[in-house]
Amino acid sequence: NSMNVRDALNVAMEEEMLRDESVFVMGEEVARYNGAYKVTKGLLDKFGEKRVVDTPITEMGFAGLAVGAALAGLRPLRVHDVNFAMQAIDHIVNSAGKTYYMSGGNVPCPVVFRGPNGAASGVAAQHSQDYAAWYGSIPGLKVVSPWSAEDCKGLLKSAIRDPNPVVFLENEMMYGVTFPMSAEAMSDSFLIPIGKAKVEREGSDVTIVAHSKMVTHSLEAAEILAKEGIKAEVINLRSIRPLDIDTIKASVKKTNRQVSLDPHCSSHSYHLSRLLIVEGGFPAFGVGSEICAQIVESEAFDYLDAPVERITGADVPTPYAKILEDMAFPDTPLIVKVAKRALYRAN
Amino acid sequence: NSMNVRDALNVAMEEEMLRDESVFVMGEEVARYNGAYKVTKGLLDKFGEKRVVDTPITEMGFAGLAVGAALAGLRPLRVHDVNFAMQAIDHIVNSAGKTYYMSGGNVPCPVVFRGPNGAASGVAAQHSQDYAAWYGSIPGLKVVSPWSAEDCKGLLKSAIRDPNPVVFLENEMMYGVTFPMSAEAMSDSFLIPIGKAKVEREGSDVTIVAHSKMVTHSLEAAEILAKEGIKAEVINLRSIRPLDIDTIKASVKKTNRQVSLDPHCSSHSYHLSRLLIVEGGFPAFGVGSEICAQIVESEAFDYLDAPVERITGADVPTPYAKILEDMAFPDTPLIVKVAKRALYRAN
Amino acid sequence: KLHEDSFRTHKCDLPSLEVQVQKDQLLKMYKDMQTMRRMEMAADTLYKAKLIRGFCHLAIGQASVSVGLESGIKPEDRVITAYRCHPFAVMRGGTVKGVLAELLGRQDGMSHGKGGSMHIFTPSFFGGNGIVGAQVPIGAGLAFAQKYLGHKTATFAMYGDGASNQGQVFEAFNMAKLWDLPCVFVCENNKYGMGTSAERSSSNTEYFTRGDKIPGIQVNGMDIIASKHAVEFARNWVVEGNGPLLMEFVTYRYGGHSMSDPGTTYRTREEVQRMRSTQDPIRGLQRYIEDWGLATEQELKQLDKKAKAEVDEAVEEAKQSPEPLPKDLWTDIYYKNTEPPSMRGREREEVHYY
Amino acid sequence: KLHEDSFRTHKCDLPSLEVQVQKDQLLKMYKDMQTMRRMEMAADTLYKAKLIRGFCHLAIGQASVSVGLESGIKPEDRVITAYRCHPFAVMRGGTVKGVLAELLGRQDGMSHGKGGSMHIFTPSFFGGNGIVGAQVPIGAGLAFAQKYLGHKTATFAMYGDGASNQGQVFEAFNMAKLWDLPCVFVCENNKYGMGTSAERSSSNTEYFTRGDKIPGIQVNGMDIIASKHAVEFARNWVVEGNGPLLMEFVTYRYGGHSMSDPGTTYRTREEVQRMRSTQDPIRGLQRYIEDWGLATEQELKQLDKKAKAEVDEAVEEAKQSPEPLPKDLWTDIYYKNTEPPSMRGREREEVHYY
Ligand SMILES: Cc1ncc(C[n+]2csc(CCOP(=O)(O)OP(=O)(O)O)c2C)c(N)n1
Ligand SMILES: Cc1ncc(C[n+]2csc(CCOP(=O)(O)OP(=O)(O)O)c2C)c(N)n1
Ligand SMILES: [Mg+2]
Ligand SMILES: [Mg+2]
Repeated sequence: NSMNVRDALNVAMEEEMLRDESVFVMGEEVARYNGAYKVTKGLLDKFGEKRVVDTPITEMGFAGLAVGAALAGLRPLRVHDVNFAMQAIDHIVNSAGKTYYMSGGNVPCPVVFRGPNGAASGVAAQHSQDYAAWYGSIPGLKVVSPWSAEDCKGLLKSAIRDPNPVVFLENEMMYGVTFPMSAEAMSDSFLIPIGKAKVEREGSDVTIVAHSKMVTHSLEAAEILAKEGIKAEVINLRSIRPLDIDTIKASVKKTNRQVSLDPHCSSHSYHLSRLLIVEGGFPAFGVGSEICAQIVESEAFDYLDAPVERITGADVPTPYAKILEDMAFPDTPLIVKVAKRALYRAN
Repeated sequence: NSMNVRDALNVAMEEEMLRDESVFVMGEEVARYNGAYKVTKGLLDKFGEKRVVDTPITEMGFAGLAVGAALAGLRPLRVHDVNFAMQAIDHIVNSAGKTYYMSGGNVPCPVVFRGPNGAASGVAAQHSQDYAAWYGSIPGLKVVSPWSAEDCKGLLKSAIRDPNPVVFLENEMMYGVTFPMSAEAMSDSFLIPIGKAKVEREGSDVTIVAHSKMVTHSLEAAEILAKEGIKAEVINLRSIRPLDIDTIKASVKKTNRQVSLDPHCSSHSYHLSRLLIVEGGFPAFGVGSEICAQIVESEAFDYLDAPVERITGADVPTPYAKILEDMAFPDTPLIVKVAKRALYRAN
Repeated sequence: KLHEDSFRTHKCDLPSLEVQVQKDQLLKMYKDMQTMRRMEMAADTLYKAKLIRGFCHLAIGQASVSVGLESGIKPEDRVITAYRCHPFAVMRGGTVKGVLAELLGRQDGMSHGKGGSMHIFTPSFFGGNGIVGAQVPIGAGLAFAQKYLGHKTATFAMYGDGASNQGQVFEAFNMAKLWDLPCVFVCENNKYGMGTSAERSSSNTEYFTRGDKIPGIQVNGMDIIASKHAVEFARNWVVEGNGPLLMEFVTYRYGGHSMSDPGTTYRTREEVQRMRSTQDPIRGLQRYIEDWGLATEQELKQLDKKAKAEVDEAVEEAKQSPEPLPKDLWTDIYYKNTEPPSMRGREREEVHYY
Repeated sequence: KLHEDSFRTHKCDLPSLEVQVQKDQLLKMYKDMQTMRRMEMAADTLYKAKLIRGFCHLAIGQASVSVGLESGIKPEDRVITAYRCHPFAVMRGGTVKGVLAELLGRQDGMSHGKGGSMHIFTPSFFGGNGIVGAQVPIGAGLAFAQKYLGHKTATFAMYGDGASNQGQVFEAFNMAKLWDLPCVFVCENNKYGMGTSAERSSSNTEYFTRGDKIPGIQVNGMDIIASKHAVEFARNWVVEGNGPLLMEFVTYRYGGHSMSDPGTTYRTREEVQRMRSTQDPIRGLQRYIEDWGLATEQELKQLDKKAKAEVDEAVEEAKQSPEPLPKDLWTDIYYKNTEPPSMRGREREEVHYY
């Protein structure tokens, strides 16, 4: 069995809409147009205009409207290109993210904001914003960044059932990618818990943590490294908030290797860097920064003795021309290069 | 000579408006009301309605309008409570921050967005957002977070003269605080370069990095530590983007102290943690995370051998009740406590 | 029969000026308005005694809006407003004590001390919102849910003359009209948004006409009988499936914008004095009651006293309420039992485990 | 004399239907429209050949708006629009080659390959903006600057029928009216915003009436002479200090929303065919020219050929233009000489020092 990411998202929505009458989908072009990226294809036909609602191009207004519907007991799945979510961000953070707390627990807000996040190909600076770290900084929100079809199905279903506001960050470039699906994942009761990372590939030499499309590149890099005898462990973060630092710490402890530099002094050993964090967003104040800080302030720090490596988008507004764009985002060879450097095997 | 922060900001605007006809102030309540926090007091009388413009409560609209005026060659100083800037953030990031790049350098956007940022007292969750890290993540913006009256004057003047869009993050609780002002700082040609941190207090035992109001707490903590013989160096970041990591690195190298743990093995030495980062914003994906990551990935890492300590706002929406609010933000005793812990002198 | 100039309308017929009101109801409204005013005055006192912190926005002068609204709607209807929310919170099922305890930041506060003055909720009242204008599309969403669920109820989404210029208000209008949501958009025009007069913020100050294709009605918001009647009219309009309606209460705030604003730099003392002496909603209702011989001055004085006593008692009770406990810092961030394993405090050793 | 139904107005008088046009001007407009259409068709071809990436929005069918606008305004006026911007960029001082090279991501692109299809600027044209609606308040800001500087010029802020529902558009209207800015807000109503028809996005589809107190004029945007005339009327209106004006061009896009949309799922092929055959702006102008005997079909064919040749040449030149250099990644983030000491690339060793 296999499925692409687009279909996995589509099925997740369909299953949850069948299960729960209070779930509805609302967004620009979600109904008649089948979604700007065709992710909501067929839902209008199946559920009608009441539950699949095309909105005007009014991000702020319909984000607020979705929040209101959620406060009143519905479970809105608000879809839109997360790139335009900056117009709606006040509602996502201030209305959805804070109301439960401000009301002293009286008013929950079960709403999901989903849509493509981050850069696509050739769409330039205004259409390439990665919000993982921004939303990730807000207590009260849950923030999910799935990678595979399985992730998308299981996490979106969990997000819809979650009584908290969830921001669900997809990647346009992944929509068409097909993944194997286990029988379990095909079932309509398949859920993935929000807040747990997944070790996608086990390894003992170096830990590579990534989310979204960067998991693909990291796995490709692991494959290449394996050919050279380096066993990389690849962790798919899945969730940005809560951030599953325990899984990362466990991996770092495992991939740590003690190297004795001074044979005459047994107590003097040297720990090599074993942690790479790969993300597609801007480097500063990003996902990698936070993971690095949490590792450094934890006991896992003792297992590291050289720089944690952050591999990120470049610190530039996304350029249009391909040659420049290619320089602005991480790819497989770059991960390989940095991994080797971290292992002092630079070539 | 002394001046409070409010007056320093006021004088900075006045001087720049006198110097350059194209500078104007626009925002809610900036003219007749003299500013919601009285920072623009007297400017209307001095410069008239043309250059001190009260706007409707339309953050998004007038942010866009200010950007347009800047693209057309004016130098707007758009004032507003940065807490409401989420409504305007699309213009700050996408219109102001990216246009110069997207236009291939054809269209600069010299606009300043200034106003109170972060928590004030007793204003609860929706009025307490700290945007330092969010804006700090955007290439194309400069982000300033001043502390003292001198900072405010010199940096605001620089921001107004800067040909790039600048976000100027003030702190409401600092407006009434008075600082000494040097003769130089009183002069109308006083400028502080954006992008340089300032060592506010020299010390050799531990480095405390802070910005905005947390500089006050850090200096107070340094004072208390000094009584116990601990010499803390306090760095006032001043600028979030560019981030002056060099000044921090230099300090870390200086406050590092080698401790020999095993007298029988001279090559085996142990470096103590010497870096505390203090900020008022949420912990995750924050200013401290980024500084920590940059230190860890630099050669300064070799001078650290225990956790870098981040002291931040708690990871909760800001509560209203004082007893809870007090638990949500760092204060002087907390900095003292963590500094001592870092130095293994916990009491 | 109401005054000729109680209403003006836009794209819809005027409600009739003939109204039937019951004595009991009028006396209740009188008493409620007195209670609301007393409560706000108590807040004023507590603020000045530094027992209330931060922003505190009082609705003194606007009592006929909150009380008039409540008297015209049903308990199942929904209301949402901005930060100037205390009377609505009480009228919609809260208590004076609950509001005051919230302002004091106590456990018995309606948001258990976490929300403060601007964030108070009941099952049919959705706050208490601090971001100007944001409550309006949220209100449209409440109405969306009412329609979705097939409830024959209405939402009243309140906003100020200042807020009326927020783009998202127009976005909400457009969607509500496109989808015929049972939403009454209510502009509480108290003439100022902070220090900016309506004329200086709004290119059209006839707020009831600003909904484009949405009909509108303007009401003398200082006349509580007109207010109640207009609210009933509006409720019927939207519940009967005519789509949304705009409603403008022309009213006035006697005090400053919030406790830190003396409220006298951008308007004259005479203006405030004139409104107080000629337009006061409580005195207005008193006149109706006395003219119609429904109660004597003496009887009304009794109600005044009762209102005062109730509020005084609520103040005392609120002051008795304990402060939140340190552990409360960590609750209500996420829905119970769906929290992350732990949340971080201010430094790495301050961690709360669930 | 224009058709009776060329214009409709709201809160202002109709422009006269008598217009004077010069032969040269008409032929130039004809040629320009042909060139714009050829350029867009060339972009279509290049896109299909995978030489253009990402989003690409063409304005085929709407040529009389861009050309009509330019023929009615002055070089010192300012124009801003959304992502459907290629013809405006050329008409406002750019070149076909510059636009196409931008689409190809080359050094000779008007934004040196950094902006792509949606982000092209000239000294009097401010893009080329990707966020729907955002350009409207920016446009009001351009007008604000014109007024501030005492320039007797106008800004034309363009937006679509879909964008018209964005709240910030209303915010811009309100400020422009409050401050009498010399801004013409221009709704290019091409009947659809992506796959959503005007009726499904807008509770009022008479876009020229949506400015509340701001007067408006609706123009047959497929008639370039009417368009030009209306633009002149609008420009005069705002430059003479009457405050802002709304203007609606009723037009049509022949193709899909962007290159990835076939444009046939939400409207019928017949509808597109009917617009093409009965309303085409180029054929319409051709009819005027031929009816008035200003040029023969033969002469017009010559102009067609010239347009085609120019565009073909521009395509070739654009293709010759080199790609940006790696070092260009780092320029234009900050104004020259005001950069930080360095900027970080994708990992710690990829650092660019200024
Ligand atoms: C988005 C936003 N901008 C600005 C503010 C600051 N602010 C709070 S109240 C207010 C005035 C609102 O006036 P109005 O809508 O007339 O309501 P009133 O206070 O008169 O009840 C302003 C500007 C805010 N809270 N939110
Ligand atoms: C804020 C925002 N929301 C959504 C989009 C995606 N989007 C791009 S174009 C478009 C349709 C706009 O329609 P209209 O304003 O009628 O302009 P037209 O394409 O017809 O020229 C949409 C929804 C966007 N770019 N920005
Ligand atoms: Mg008001
Ligand atoms: Mg359109």
